[in-house]
Amino acid sequence: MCQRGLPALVTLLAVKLLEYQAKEVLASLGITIPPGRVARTPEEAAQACSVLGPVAVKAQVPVGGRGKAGGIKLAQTPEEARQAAQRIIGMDIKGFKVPLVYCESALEIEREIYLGFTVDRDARANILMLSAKGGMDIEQVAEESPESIARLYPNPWRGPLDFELNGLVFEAGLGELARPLAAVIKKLHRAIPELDAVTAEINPLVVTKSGEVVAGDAKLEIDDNAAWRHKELETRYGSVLEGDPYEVEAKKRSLTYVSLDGEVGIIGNGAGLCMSTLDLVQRAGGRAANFCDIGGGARAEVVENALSVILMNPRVRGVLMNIFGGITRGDEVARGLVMARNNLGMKVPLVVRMSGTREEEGRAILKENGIEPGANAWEAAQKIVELTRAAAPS
Amino acid sequence: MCQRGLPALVTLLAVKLLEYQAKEVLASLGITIPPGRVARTPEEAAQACSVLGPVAVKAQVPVGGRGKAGGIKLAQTPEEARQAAQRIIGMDIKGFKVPLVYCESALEIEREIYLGFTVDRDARANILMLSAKGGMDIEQVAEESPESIARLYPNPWRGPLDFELNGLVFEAGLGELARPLAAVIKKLHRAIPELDAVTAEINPLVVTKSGEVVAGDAKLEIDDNAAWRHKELETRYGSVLEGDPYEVEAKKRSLTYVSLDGEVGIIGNGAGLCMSTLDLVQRAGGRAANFCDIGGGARAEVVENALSVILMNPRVRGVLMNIFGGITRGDEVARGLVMARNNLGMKVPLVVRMSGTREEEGRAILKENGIEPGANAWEAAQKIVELTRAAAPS
Amino acid sequence: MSILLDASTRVIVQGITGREGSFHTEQMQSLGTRVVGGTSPGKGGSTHLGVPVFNTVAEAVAKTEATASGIFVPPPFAPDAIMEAAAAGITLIVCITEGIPIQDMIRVKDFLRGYPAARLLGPNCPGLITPGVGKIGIIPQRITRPGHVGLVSRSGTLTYEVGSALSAAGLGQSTIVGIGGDPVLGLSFADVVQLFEQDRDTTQLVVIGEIGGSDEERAAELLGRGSRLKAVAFISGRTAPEGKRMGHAGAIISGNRGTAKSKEEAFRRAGVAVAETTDEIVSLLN
Amino acid sequence: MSILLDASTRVIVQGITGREGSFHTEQMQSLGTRVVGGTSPGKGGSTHLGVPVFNTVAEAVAKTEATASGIFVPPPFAPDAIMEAAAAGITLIVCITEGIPIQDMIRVKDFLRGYPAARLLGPNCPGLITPGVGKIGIIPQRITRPGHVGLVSRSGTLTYEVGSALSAAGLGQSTIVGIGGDPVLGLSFADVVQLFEQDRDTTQLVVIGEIGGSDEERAAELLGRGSRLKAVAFISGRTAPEGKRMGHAGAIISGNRGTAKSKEEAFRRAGVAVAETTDEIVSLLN
Repeated sequence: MCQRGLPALVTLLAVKLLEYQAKEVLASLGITIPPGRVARTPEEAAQACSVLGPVAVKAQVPVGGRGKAGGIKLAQTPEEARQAAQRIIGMDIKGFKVPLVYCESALEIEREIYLGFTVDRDARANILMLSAKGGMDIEQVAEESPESIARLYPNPWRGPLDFELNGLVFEAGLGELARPLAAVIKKLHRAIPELDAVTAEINPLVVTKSGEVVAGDAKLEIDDNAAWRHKELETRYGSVLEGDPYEVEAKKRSLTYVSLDGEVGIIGNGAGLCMSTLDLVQRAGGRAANFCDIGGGARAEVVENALSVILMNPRVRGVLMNIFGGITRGDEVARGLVMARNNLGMKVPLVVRMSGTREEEGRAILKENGIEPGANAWEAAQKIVELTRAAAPS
Repeated sequence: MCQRGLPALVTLLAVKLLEYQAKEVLASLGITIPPGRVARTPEEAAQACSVLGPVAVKAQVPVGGRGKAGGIKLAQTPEEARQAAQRIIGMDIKGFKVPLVYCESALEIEREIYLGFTVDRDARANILMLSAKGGMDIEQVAEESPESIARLYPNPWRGPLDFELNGLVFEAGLGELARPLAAVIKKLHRAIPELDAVTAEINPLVVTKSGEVVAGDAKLEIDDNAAWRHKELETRYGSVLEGDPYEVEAKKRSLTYVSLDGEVGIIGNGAGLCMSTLDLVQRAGGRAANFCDIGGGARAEVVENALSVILMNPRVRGVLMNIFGGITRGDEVARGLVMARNNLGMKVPLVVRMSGTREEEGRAILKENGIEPGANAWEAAQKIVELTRAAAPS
Repeated sequence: MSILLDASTRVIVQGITGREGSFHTEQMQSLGTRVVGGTSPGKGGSTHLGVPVFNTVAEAVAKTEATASGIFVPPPFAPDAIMEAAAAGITLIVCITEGIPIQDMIRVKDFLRGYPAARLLGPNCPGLITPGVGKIGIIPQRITRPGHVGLVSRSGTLTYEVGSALSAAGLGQSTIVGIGGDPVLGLSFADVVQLFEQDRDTTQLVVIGEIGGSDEERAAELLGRGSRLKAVAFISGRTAPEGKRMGHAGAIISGNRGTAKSKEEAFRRAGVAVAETTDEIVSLLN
Repeated sequence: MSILLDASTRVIVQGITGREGSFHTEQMQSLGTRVVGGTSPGKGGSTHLGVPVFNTVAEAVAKTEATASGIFVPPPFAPDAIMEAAAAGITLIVCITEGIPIQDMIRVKDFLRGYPAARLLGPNCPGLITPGVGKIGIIPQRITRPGHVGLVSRSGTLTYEVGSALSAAGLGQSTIVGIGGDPVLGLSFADVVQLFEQDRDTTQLVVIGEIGGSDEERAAELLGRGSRLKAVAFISGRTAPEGKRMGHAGAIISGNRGTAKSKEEAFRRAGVAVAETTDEIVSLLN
């Protein structure tokens, strides 16, 4: 339960569903999606095309920009679909190795609309957004003509009311589609109370030549903190997320962990402290290998878990641990650290900066076991950077 | 859609479900009910008992007080169940002929609780009520120790919140049952948003010797005005209501009609006008045979429908029609009236008092067809009472 | 002068292009009511009955500066129409629509708490009329006559009956207000009585109540605390039988209130004359 | 003197009988905080840590006249606990609980609009401490020292770090407030800065922000409009990489705001000194 997010610009720690998963969820909310099939091999893609006819073969990765990266190809025939899948599966898109593709019938597009919601943390509310300028470059639209994106803050208990949706649709200049759009928005909004969605986007929301309103693409993020009340989603989609192997491993162990490019492994408690530790390492001339927040109330086993995931990464040449205890108790952290180091047969340098609740007991345990606690955070950062430089292969 | 209720003390025009129907609905909301079976014949009651073991055989009528009227009997054996059903089916309870019985397993009762909600029209809100003094005489409890009934006005968009339910349960002195009771109340409350229930009661809500919380009896009234969004309920239970044959017939024809004991048939438009017409007839020394409000915007076919239902009642010796037109148009009413009188071959006296929109056109039509419109309501009431006296068999 | 509606009130009609909306807008216009526009989603930009039609109430308010609205839309859409009007800043919302589900109205009433300036009249009401000036709703002008009697009623047709009798007797009205017959209402008797109390041009008051609820009792209490108005009350339903009742929940909360007797006694206690028939109202006022 | 919490504040603890609740109530008591009771449904009537336990907050408030509450209950129950406290009339609600679903908090924030007197601190925050007087939450007394620096922070542990440094340098604190790290929060930086502005005993201010959201920018704007406080700001996350992003919705609403750079620039524009490391904070204050 006690996962703290890296409060980066993404701002929310969420389970990001793959496109085909998001579409399954949208369909369960009553939104129309194009016919499609998942393919894990080129052969399955060819089969999908022979059933569905001409398809788009789309890489399934939890990150945007796959189109530009070559992750979407059109296929007219099963043979073309096979070749497209061959090229896409296994491809690397922004650090994610593509595990499978989604083969989807091509739509006869009349027009493309943008529809989405997310949490506006400044407003402490959800915001619904609708624009007639749907398609790939909605961020550019937002910058160049923000007025062309109609916005609505639905009351969280009532949900969006009919007149509010009517106003939103007319404001977006889509009045002639008022009824079907209001219906789709209401269905999409159900993902908030029913699934604890924190972001959902249908871009494009396609109006077909025959007048149907269909989800052309779908992005859906579910609040990690609410996972306990959506066990069915977790069982269904929880294990499908692929990408950075250390992040996947950390997720299995319920750690808040993000892989970075450097060589200094970092463990901290509290997102702010952890981030400022990253900042200090960079200031001292080093580069962090990860962000790992073991949170408040962290116990011995959590510390061991964190350390073992960090040490899986062969780039790591040293570990800096920065603990300031409020709920977290120094003696427990120290015990976990000693146990972990022993269990893991740790070979790279370890610098520990520990302060706060039961700090003396913690330091005593570290000293007994031959680990020298650092004096303060800045000195600890300088020390680990120095030690990792020495340890680095020349 | 345009049914206006007799705003009597019941205050709400609602579809009253029979006990077994209400229990089916409660079960669909997740509330535990005892095992039971519907029996339309003594034989079916015997079969039910042979499957269920000892049962209570209970008359199914949409009115309270059936226990005192002899409508509930305990049966230990199939033969006893057969005899009980024999006696109960067809029995008259407060004007309702019992169409069927419900055979239900007896509960091992540890304690009985009262739980209910209704619309508090003064507060313009729903009120939830809970009392440790469950059982037959809750109205007496309300009079003698109103403080023993805990009350809560849940917000209609949010529903009852956990802390509000917790407070309600402790206020009722039922704190040791806080969790199971809060769960049952939440489920019962779902009948408001999901079914447009306007009244629901579980009395007694039984705590069994094994600690289960079970609905011992159930009363459920659904808002007639919301029938259009609960077609499934209407199809399932709409035709089962039995009782006064004229009311049943009126319901089929979507009329707002209540049978009374007198000999003067009454048609009015608007509940207030209709009620004041009843008052005038009584003041003139007569007694009304019914209340029948044809509502605003009433058309010719509605008038004919109303008249034909009223004339089905052989007690009716004359009809007084009191129409003051706002939306209702005098010419349409008059046309409907003439057509109805002709179609129905009406033999009893008819006095019409008509005023308002297109009153002149309406009166002209009546005169053309030999019906004399009354001058004002009081004179019209005196006239019909006089005419029905003359028509009465001596 | 009048309450709620005067010659300067700018009125829109929600559902202006519908059958009922069109018919009654024309009636309102023929009376001199200042109808400045209407709404009908999808028909924005057009003109109907000589006034502009808008897609939303917000747009209508922005363009016409309307402060009052009459709602003539079917029951499934009326609750939303009320909320839209309040959210757009309309301060007098008159909902004629009959047959709105009770639970919808309970939600609407809660929504309106967020818009304390918005007054709702109805639903299931005939609206209001200021004789010789204008009306919002369906009260026939023919039964009215300008004057100094304030008339407030739960009933539609009974109001017309009493209005006719008053007018025929030379007792003109300042404003006639039909609060509506539904269990869950906007303005109550007490609210309207208070407005009449503050209207210098109203000198007499007629209250037409019905059995059920306690709104009449509350208005009586208010009048009993001292009033400058000469008042008469009439309650219909004296002979109505108690409804056939299944549960006890209603009885628990209403106790002995809500009967014709309870209401008549409340008015008498407050020093208000009680008419036994509608005909008596006129004689008691004179 | 201090903001939000002084020697007269009567405090209850929601979840007082739990493991965390018990541990921190003892800590709070040992500091001199006036803990007058606690809640734990089903344990009403008993005594725990020398204070009475109640079944509901309403009862606790009625019996103890508490005005502040610390919440130590697990995430599934914490949103309800916050609403219960507000509805019972508590005016300072400190929610320590970490891991509350965002949509729950959005609903809670809307609920709190109905209780404008109720101030929520958190959730996912360390609470607040007025050194030498008392605390609600988990900030260790050891890092504090009575004085005149107001300290407000989004982070928990970083606050302790900075508090320690200030105390070691002889810079005592009036009150330390941790507003919490969640996306949807109660009191904002600007709210707390405004309180410090009005506290005569606070002369200096430290703001410890993080990347994400615009709360720091708003506090900077407020300080830029004129402040009597000598202020220093620190933002953590300068080197944090932009998160891997799927959709565009977040970018549409946040634009260029939310970065460490944007926040630091906002403070500089407002004439507030910006520390590059936590160590610099102390030197910039002197």
